[in-house]
Amino acid sequence: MEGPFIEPRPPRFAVDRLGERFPGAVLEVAEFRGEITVLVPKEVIVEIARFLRDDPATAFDMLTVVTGVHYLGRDYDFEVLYHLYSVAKNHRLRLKVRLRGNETVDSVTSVWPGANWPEREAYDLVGVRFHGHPDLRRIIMPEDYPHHPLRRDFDVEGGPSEIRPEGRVASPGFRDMESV
Amino acid sequence: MIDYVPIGLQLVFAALLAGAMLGLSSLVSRRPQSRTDLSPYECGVDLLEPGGKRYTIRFYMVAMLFILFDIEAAFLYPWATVFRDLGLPGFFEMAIFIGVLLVGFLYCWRRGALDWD
Amino acid sequence: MDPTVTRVLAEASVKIALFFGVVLTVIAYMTWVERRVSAWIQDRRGPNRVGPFGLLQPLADGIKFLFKEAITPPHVYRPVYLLAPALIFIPALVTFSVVPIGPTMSLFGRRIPLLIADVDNGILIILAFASMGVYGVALAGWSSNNKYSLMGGLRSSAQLISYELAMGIAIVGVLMATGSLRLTDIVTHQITNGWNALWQLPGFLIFVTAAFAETNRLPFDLPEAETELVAGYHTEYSGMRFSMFYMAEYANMITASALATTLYLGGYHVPGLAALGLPENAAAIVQVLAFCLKVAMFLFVFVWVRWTLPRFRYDQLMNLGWKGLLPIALAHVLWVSFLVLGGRA
Amino acid sequence: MDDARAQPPSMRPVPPETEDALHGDTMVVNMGPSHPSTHGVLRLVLRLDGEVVKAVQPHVGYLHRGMEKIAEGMTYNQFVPYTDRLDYLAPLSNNVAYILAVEKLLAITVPPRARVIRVICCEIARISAHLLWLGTGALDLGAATVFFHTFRERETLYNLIESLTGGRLTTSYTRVGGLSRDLPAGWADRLGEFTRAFPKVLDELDSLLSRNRIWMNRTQGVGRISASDAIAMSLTGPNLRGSGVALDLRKTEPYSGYEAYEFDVPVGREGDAYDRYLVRLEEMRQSVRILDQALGRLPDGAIAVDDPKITLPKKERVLTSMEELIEQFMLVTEGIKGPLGEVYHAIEAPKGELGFYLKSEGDKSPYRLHIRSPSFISLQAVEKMAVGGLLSDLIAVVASLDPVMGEVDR
Repeated sequence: MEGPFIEPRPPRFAVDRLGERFPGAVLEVAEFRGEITVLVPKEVIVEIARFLRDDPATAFDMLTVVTGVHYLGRDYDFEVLYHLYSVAKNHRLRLKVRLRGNETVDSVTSVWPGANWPEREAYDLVGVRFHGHPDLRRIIMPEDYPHHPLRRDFDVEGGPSEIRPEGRVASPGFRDMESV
Repeated sequence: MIDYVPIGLQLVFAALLAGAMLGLSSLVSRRPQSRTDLSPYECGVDLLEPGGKRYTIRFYMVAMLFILFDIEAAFLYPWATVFRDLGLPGFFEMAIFIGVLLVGFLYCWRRGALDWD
Repeated sequence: MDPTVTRVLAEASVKIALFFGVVLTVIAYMTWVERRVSAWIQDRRGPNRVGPFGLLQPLADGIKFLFKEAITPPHVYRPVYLLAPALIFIPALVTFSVVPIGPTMSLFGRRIPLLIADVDNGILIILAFASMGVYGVALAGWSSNNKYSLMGGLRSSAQLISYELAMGIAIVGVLMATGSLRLTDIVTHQITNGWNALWQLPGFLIFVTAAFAETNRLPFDLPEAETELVAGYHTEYSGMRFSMFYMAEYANMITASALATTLYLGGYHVPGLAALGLPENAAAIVQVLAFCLKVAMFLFVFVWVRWTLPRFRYDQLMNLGWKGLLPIALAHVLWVSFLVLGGRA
Repeated sequence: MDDARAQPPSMRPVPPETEDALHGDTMVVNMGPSHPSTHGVLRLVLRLDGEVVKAVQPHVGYLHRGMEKIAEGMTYNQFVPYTDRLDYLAPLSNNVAYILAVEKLLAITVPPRARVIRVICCEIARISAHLLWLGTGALDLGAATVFFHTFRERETLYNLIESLTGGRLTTSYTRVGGLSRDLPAGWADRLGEFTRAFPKVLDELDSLLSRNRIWMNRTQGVGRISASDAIAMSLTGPNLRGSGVALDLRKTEPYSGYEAYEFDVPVGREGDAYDRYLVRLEEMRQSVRILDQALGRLPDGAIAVDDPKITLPKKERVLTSMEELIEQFMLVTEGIKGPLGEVYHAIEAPKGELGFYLKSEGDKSPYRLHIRSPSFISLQAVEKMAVGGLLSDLIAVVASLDPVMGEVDR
């Protein structure tokens, strides 16, 4: 009887191909519960993404989701996780980049248009800024909300930020529409 | 003309009824309770931009076409009532009239006046 | 005053009062029928709490409408906004005046025709008053100064005039057969020559389709399509003013049903009634009942269709009107002319 | 500028104002958050030219409850009730999705009976969610009657869910290592009655809409998206399968023993609203098939792993035995400690791929929990599907995407 988790089909070869194509780009590889996580430098994320999408062996044609994780007390502040899936080959891979402080990472919306909202969400809730994103606005929280609530140092009890100045519109749709 | 008097009378009665209903309701109905009641309906958020702007021309196109064809219908009615007496000549006269209108109609159709996107 | 005028006025007043009483009751109970029938179609119960079988529900609704907040929002164009419900409601009540609900009856030593006004161009009167409704709808939508209302009003006016055209041309077939615009003539012609629906089926179907559109009923309820335009042209109306739109819709349904009956189903005609040899008044009562039955049948179809079909899209609706019904109506006129010229009818 | 002057007047490009003069002003309209057709608090800001949609901008977040933040302070079991509120039309399958991710993190294998019951839960949730989608979708296009017929069937399912879990909407049925309780007596037979009766109802609903001319006109060719676009936009579930991509996690990455069930994955051809409608309709039929198979093979035995570090001991043992009392106390106060690591596990929820990313730093609560909700991702396709169409088409597009705001906003 097999376990409740999926039959591990980790695409180890994808990591090898990545290493061949971008020497030195595979900084770290972790395998846990049949999932492979590859740490790559943030500067080349778009090139790597495009390679993994277009290479017929890897064929990661779908970006499942983009997630941001905030860390305290490490030599990096953010991890941005790209969960890739290949519809054609049926395997998954997790790419990871690390950011410090105010660093930005290039948006992968040009590779996978489906990255649009997940990246906005990572920006909104975690505070990761994506360079070159077509429409990097807050998506869940109100436009004028000052914090990024999924940071580990965010005060769950709520601070003075919750009080909005009188007369401010929470979500100024009209102004946004002008840029459409 | 005496035949038409009841219609006028009914018009008066209907107007009185409408007035009575509205009047009675304005006497007994509840007053608006808050400022929110009086705000324009915009799906629960503030108005993005005021109404009263120019609207797309397509609707006016429909109105123009309607006028044309309603005139046609208006001509058809008296013709239809005496159609039996007019016989074949009357039929051809009306066929020519409708034919001319139909050409215009087909022109509008081909030019896309009746399309919506 | 001229005694004839006095007599006509008195007679008409009684008839109108009777008519209003009946028609307002029918409107009220149509809401009940609509809700019960829809419940029946949808496998649920419908209103059944107020009175036996929920029969007093319309009364409760009426009282509620009367006491509801009558909101006049500050952003509307006030005179038109206040007038618009009446502009829809009044013509809706007047249209019926030329429709005969039965033959003449002998009462108090006088022969009384069972209609309010027997005029020689009744069809035109009906069409004239029916088109008045467009003003109410368009003005209600415009004066509300709300986007949904405006869109609903414009959609509605375009829809009403488009289908009015098809309807008007479909009726031409009936006029050609009868040679008169008087509704009593149309009925008597059908009594002697058979119902129009039998040999003018395309015209009949166009008329009924257009009637659905003219009364804004599903599948043509785009003007108030709630899932698109919230409530269309009456978004900003409340209380009694809102209820007048509602009542006008039902009044128009009744008129449209009565008109379809009169033009195509022989009006109050009951085949084979003459052979029974009933006394005149009894026969008249039977015929009035037959008329009511035919109208009720149409009303049921209105309700039935509403709770069965999805809604058209706007361009599909306009296409059906202009590119479908209008050419067919013209072809129908042609067809009827051939029949009439050929001596068939 | 000089170029324009150099040209003869007739050669000059038509200034854009002329076009505007023909079309009138565009109008910016809010559709939602409080609108009859937006399935909750979705707000779409539209720019309309008459009836034509020129631009759509979705605004979400009106239902944001900070679930991912809340999870950082919860033990793994404590977060189960929050998953009920994700796709609140299919809470059972959310429970399963979350708990499978946790069990993957902890490398727990649950007993066979629990796995079959979880399959049953997922499929009940799928039928119930699809029924609601069908009812409201039809209501959006004006066919009100379908709505009530689907709700009658959902009522049967909700009664089943209620006697199974104690709650109709807030089921919270799964626990790390198993389920909160076993099937009540006679429950399987009641479900069997439903699976026997339900296909007839589906045929009825099918005959109300599938060949209805107006319905076809309203949905065919509306909101069309090609297979490659759908994949690029990260669409999953019925929205992707409507475009002809046979991606179903129950087949490609089976969980809870789905590999042992026989069922088909329906796909569309055109990728329009009508195909998405057909796909969901057929999925309900397939769900009935799966339910029948699951009922036929339901094994006896435990519904949770027998490990005091993971599941609570029996109540009567807690009250009589010191050892079990301590175990219960430890589990409730300390929770289950996760290993160092991160996992992502997804299931085929009614709306598509519902995935949970869990990052554990060895604590009793996740360091970071991210919910990959299918509605959130597929909602970004609204713009692509609706712009250029008519206002009425937008309604059909939103209805055919089947977003649930509880899941979009989290």
